Amino acid sequence: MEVDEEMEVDENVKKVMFVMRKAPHGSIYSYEGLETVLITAAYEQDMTMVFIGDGVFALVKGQDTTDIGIKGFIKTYGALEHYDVEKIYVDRVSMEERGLAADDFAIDVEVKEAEEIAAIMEEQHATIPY
Amino acid sequence: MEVDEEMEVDENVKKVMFVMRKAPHGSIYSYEGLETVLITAAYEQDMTMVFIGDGVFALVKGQDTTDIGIKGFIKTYGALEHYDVEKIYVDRVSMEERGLAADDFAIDVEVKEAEEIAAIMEEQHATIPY
Amino acid sequence: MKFAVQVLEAPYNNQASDTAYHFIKAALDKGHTIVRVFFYHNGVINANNSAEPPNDDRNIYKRWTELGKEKGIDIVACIAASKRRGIKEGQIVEGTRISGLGQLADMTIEADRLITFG
Amino acid sequence: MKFAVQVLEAPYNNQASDTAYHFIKAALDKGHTIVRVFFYHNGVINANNSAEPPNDDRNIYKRWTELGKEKGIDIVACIAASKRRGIKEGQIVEGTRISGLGQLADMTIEADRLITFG
Amino acid sequence: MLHMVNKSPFTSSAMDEAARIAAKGAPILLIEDGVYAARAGTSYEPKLAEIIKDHPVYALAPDLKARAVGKLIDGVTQVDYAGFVDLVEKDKTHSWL
Amino acid sequence: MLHMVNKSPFTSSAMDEAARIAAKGAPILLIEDGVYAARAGTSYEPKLAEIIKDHPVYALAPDLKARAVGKLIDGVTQVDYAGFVDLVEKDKTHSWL
Repeated sequence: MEVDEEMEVDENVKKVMFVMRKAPHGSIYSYEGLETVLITAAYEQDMTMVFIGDGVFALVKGQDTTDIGIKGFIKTYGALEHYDVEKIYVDRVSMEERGLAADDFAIDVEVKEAEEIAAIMEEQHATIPY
Repeated sequence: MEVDEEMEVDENVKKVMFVMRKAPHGSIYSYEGLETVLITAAYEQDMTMVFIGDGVFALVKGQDTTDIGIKGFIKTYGALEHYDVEKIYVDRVSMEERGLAADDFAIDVEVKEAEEIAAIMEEQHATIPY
Repeated sequence: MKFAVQVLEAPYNNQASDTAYHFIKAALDKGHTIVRVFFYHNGVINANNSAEPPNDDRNIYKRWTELGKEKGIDIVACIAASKRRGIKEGQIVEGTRISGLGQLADMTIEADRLITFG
Repeated sequence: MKFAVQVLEAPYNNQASDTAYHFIKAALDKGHTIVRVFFYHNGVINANNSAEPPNDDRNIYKRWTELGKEKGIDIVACIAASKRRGIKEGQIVEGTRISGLGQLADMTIEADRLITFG
Repeated sequence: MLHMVNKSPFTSSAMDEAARIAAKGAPILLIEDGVYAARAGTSYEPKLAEIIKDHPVYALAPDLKARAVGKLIDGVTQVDYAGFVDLVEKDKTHSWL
Repeated sequence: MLHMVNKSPFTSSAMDEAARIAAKGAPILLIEDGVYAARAGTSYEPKLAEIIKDHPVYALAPDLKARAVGKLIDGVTQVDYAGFVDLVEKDKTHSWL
């Protein structure tokens, strides 16, 4: 807790947000995007991931890519907490339009309203779109 | 006219349709697609081009790509008639949704209803999407 | 039946190369003929022999060698599209070749079916 | 001000490389600094030195050499993305280099602005 | 003619365009990210339910499984790669990319 | 934050998503195929007219000219590449690809 508070005021710690908007497997964006998140974690910045639009599909549990012969990566999301990536948000409207609920996801997420996401985006040092 | 009728019954002449659905410049699909049309013309098949969705934007007259530094190709459409590509159709709904009318285009086109396009597609030996 | 296959996207970046491969395998299993596979747009990247994809994932480039060399399927990358994207003779996947757009026109006419993956 | 630029699509196939170039030129004209240009996804194709684009069109690869060699901007293609798509040392555009994703994290932190073209 | 759609109906107009142009009765095959159109309980379900009145709709099973699409909209038929080949044998194809 | 959109609003959901998420008052910059959203007289005009009530909307002039977009929806401001740089200097950016 003390460490966290220290970090908040550490000028060298920047807020960086990864905005995930692509469905998995049809294109590599969500996978290569996740690789970026894991690498960036080593830099010990204040990281946030937000899933908007088709990006929410990347988190759906039970994905099995055996038959399409592509390496799946749904389990890699489970590693995020070990990398101290703890702020993982899902846009409520995107989720509901796609018939999903929070317990359809493979990891714990916080469901946010558009206004909340907008406010968090505005606080960032940088946002990276995938 | 006689030649045309002969061609209609020539079994070696196949109906090939090019379905253009991409806007110009943002991606190369409409330009590389047009290159394919010109090359295929040399094979003397029964060719049709149809513009659907954002594809209709490719035909808009007055495009000037000088400031984006990309080679424009709106003039190349004018060459189509010299290649005997004469069946050039535009989907009416796509055109109207985009606020366009037939006289906004750089070349003469025939505006078609979805049902007409569907019927023409069904007659083709092959359709090529760009 | 004679099938011709067009692939319009780069391997790994999009699923098109994967779906094309599985489709072709299933078609061959059913005794169909693949007249040609043609790479266009970013699809020409499929013919790049300099790639080193991760060991724990499928190797899309090797699949083309399997189909082109072992199964004898004609696999062609468009020369104009290749030049724009840096694919050239001497640096292409075994079992593929570079040629003109005429090869696309040609296979379209010859085949009973053209199937495009993009 | 310090800008970092990310390019996510292949040259010619998409306009991203063009817009990035015009943006960078305009930024330099106004006295801004370009911390780094990072190529990711199909954007790594921008670093391929084997391309021969048509003579009557712009040469996107030469633009990167102009920015990287003449203007001294650090231009990096992601190594993991490059390996998947066949971009490798010895075959890259003069004025560019291949390195890890850390270079993206690094420039994101260092720059005042990150601008992504895709 | 078999109309193939490989893009998500939530982010691309491809599915809507394919359905609008396709001749009545022509089959539609969902592949890759296109299979999300077959998912039950989404905001796209009413549209697909309309489409399926005029067109047989197929979805590629390996792509459904890869995306954990789960429950499908009534009337959607699953095919594997062999079934995909059979559909292509039966009809000419067009891809709405 | 400056929200950049480079996809056509007729074929991609990017513009709609950007506008839905962007904080009220945040500027939106249309570039590349995104500039078609600024065209007057289209089926998208009513949506952009709503968006422009909450967000200053800019469009990149070289992209408008390349596409012969012509008459713009009221309130859209044209910028050149230099103006683009100025917008980025003023605000952090996010690209809705």
